[in-house]
Amino acid sequence: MSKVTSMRDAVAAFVHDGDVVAIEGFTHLICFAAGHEIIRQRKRDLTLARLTPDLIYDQMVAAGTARKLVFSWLGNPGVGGLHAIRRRVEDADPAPLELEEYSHFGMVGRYTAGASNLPFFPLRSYFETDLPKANPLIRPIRSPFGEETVYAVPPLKPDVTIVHAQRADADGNTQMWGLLGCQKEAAFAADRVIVVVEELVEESVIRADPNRTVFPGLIVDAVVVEPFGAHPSYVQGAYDRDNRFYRDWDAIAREASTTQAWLDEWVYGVTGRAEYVEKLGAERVAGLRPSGEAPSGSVDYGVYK
Amino acid sequence: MSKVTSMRDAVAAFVHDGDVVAIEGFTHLICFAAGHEIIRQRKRDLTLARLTPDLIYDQMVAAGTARKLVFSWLGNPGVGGLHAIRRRVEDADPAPLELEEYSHFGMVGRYTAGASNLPFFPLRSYFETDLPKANPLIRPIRSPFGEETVYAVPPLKPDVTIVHAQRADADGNTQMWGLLGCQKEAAFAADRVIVVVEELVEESVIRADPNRTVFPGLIVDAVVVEPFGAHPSYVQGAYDRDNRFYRDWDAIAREASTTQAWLDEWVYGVTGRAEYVEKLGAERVAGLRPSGEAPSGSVDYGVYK
Amino acid sequence: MSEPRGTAASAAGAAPGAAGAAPGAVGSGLAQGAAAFSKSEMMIVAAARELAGQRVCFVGVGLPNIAVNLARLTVAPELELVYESGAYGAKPARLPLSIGDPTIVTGATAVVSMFELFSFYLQGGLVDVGFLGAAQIDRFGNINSTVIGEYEHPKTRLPGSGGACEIAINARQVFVIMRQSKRSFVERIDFRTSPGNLGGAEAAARIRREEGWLGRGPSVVVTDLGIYHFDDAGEMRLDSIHPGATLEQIRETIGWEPGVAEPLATTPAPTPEELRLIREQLDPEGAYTK
Amino acid sequence: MSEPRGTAASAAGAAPGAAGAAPGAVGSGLAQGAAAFSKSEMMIVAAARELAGQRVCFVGVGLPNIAVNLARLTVAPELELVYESGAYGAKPARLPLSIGDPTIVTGATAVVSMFELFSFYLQGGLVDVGFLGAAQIDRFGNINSTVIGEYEHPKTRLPGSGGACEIAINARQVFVIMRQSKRSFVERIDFRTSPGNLGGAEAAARIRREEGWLGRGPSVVVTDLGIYHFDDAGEMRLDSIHPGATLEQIRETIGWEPGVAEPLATTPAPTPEELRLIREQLDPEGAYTK
Repeated sequence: MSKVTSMRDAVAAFVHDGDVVAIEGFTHLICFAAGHEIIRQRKRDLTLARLTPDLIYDQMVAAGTARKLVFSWLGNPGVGGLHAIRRRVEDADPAPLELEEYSHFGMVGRYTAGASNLPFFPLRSYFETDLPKANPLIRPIRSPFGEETVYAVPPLKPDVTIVHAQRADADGNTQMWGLLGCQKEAAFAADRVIVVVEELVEESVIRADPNRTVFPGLIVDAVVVEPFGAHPSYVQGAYDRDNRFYRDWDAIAREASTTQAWLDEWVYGVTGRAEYVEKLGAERVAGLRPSGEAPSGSVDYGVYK
Repeated sequence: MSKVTSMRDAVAAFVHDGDVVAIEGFTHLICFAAGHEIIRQRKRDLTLARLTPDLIYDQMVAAGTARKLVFSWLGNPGVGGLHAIRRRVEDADPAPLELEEYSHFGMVGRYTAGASNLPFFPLRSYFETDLPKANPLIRPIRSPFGEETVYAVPPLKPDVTIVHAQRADADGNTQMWGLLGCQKEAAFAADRVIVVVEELVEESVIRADPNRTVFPGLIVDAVVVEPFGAHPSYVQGAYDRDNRFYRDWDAIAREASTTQAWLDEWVYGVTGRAEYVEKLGAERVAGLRPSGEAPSGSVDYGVYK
Repeated sequence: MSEPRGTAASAAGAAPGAAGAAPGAVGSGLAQGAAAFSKSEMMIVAAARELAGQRVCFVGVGLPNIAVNLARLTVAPELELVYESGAYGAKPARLPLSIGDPTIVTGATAVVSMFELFSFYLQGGLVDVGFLGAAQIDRFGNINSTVIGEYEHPKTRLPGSGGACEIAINARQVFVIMRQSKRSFVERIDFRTSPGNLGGAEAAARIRREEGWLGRGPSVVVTDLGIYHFDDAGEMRLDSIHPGATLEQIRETIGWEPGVAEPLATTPAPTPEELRLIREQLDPEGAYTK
Repeated sequence: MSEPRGTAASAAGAAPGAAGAAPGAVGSGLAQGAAAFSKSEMMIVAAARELAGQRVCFVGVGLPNIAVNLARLTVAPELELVYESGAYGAKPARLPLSIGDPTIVTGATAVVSMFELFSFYLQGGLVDVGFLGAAQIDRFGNINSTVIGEYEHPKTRLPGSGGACEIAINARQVFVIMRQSKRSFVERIDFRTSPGNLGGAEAAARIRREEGWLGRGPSVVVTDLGIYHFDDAGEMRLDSIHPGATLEQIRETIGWEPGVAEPLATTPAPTPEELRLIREQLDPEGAYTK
């Protein structure tokens, strides 16, 4: 049963106003295409969860889709701050933005607890810091063995998790390589999952290397085929991170007006990712391709009859 | 720096009387070769940890190496009981054997806590069963969020974990495919790690597919190259499970005398795995090869300069 | 059967002959127009039919394995097989002796660590049906696969939980397959390895709810003589008797007076197609069915 | 530097220019026979040298990244780079802007999920050195990378912990790299994101022991002016001053009266080989070092 659909239909069907939405991917495989479609469909009152809100949430916040962020590191990696988010946090401009803050491992633990149906996840972090004061959902827990106390974080179960990957089959069996972040945990934790891929493959490609599968179609609601859908983030083996855009965004986002102009041109002004890529231009796209191939090599699973 | 050594030297250097030893592998990749060398070196008072003690621990218990088992399922899968172990448990013949018993997930959680330096691991199991009464190390733990109580198991940190794998490089960077069991967790949890491989490969083979690496050489103390070292267990892509031996063992192990005779012939009577394989015979070995190849296919990581 | 532990057809693996008919115990069932079939074949067919409409099944070795594969070929073509060894969406080319056979890996949809399998698939609530066998079961479907006798001084040391304990708690429902005998269908089990309906349906439902279990507990027990579901009190009730079996046989092999549905159905005998699939495709050597 | 948040050269990533010298702040250091070098180059070299003998290093982006790569080429050839994004044994072919660049993956020894990285590598105690930067640091090496001002009503919202909090607790030791200024080297930090020596060495050692932390805390702070280690009371002590820097500059850019070692060493200037590696091999475009 094919779950292949368009980005427009996937977002319309599975992302609702007020949802907790996780578009995960630690620098790698961040699905900007889905974020832009959420902006175009003018979803509202979302709680956006991500370890590193990154440019995609700065854009979604600037577009007014979000009322709250759940996160662990708020910045433009290697460049600076996220200005649209900072305007709302520091100056309530144009409205306040609620923050719920953990550390990286705390967020990973939250997804893990959500995926595992556990009421909490324990970790050795937060000792002697101000984080538990800032967030009362970071709580001490006593070990039942000995006297030790560690900290616990509560499960995070997104209403919808959106994952970008190198490939999936029509049922949503998904494979990725390179940095895996916490997409697996975020997907298993979610009520609904949208997978966006560079390439739709036959089921036989997935079954040829079952150890490469990150999660099964069982938990997937929609498969969207959208090449270059992670730009300006990147896809290992397919295209590079567009660091130029990450640097450019710093200037774009410093003012509300330039931010809105950018959204008008690059999000509202295009119908979808295909048009975005066309607008980006063949030269820019070509410049982001890897300079060569680095094949993994093949291993043998053997036939056992 | 090469860690490649012989099985004899690896066991002599890294397995000590009184150690907690984990030879892991869930039906797949069980390192019988290492178990036999431990028997030959007449190690004593070991605590043997494994989810499924399987034939290898039945043999090691019969040979008098162990004083205790830590486990979750005690049997010869698909065949019946482990008779040498049962003689010691039911009849203290020739001596009692201490048992510390969990469920599969409990054992996996114990290794995970050990690998993660956590004082406990929480899981939704054991409710309304007699297991926490039988093992006081299975304890309830209250969630700091809401009223829920789940169960916790304590960390398991073997003195030495022995893992069989398809391949590693000389530094011990290890890759495997097929069923992964909980070898990763058991290895990270251990103080010392011995890796036994079918094939020693160049570092470049490992680095070509970094997502396939199960654990790094950083935690490995010795690399032993011992093809067919998992027999009668199996290695995905290399050889099949020798179900005939699993069935044969049921008769062999029913009496102490036949068990000892088998150990004399197949363990004490050979110098190591190479001789064991020779004794097994080319025909038997050939009969266990897969009937064909099932290649994973190659993926591209891309060159980024 | 020679050893009680042999009856543990749990998902953790069990003797293929054990949960099936003892050697020589060829079924006498003979429905209209149907070929002769063994008691094991009847059990397999009955269990397979119960899987109609199910999606994700946690497979034990032995009879559950063949029943599940028969279901895939008949009433449940969409059924996904999960092996606790870590294979998901397995399409075994042969019936494996153990649940960790290489044939369940090659061509599977996903192969994952046991941490992931137990955490995300089972505890995460993705498993619709878990199969359990046992050495002992009581009227409420509570199961013992640990010891006969006292725990500290066992008369017979059985395999233990394996994954059975967490399957009973986290699989959405549990199917039990085991042969009836006074030694195994008992008034009081010696050790509770896997919780069923505890002391009764009402308390069990409350405890499962309060403690946040995802599983609703046992829903069917398929034996060599009949099919039981659970009544409103949480007790096993004989709903269907296999062709050739009698109520007298049922009562002789059960340690309490079982409830019997009125009217009591007769299990439809295996169809020629079901028998053909078992004998020619799934188990041509008859390892599970003789 | 224009924004306090820019000083957070944490492992979670930071502005490359921020933890380095401000534009135009070219160092005046000139040792015997050595070429001129910038303050950033001196910081990088000093940090790299501190890595001698270390094995596993958790790499932050920016100055830590270049320092660690310089160490691999000079004093610590066996150094393994761990990126919190999940790459272990990375051999980046270029200096990445972010810590999640594809160049750290291709050719790495292992690429693992963040769960595994944080659980087994960091919390499991395999990381010898973690690098942290910060917006604010106090004399005991406690670090703020969360907010300037009140948490609920921040004057400046900084990135937050990222992995810094768990690095400070679980890495065996912590190296800090940051430029000195009265705004960043403060008597009292506004928010404690990452614990250092808390209120002093004795209490910190007791708490770390009692709570089972694997990390011993901060061991060195490398700035644009000098190198600090921690004295018996757990306070930063200036052990070495960079060539060209003065004690007056040190005191003008630090919010308390710092301890100074006697005798105070002068940091050996970058060698021509160190400068060549930085300028020709590691950062030919001068992104981190201008």
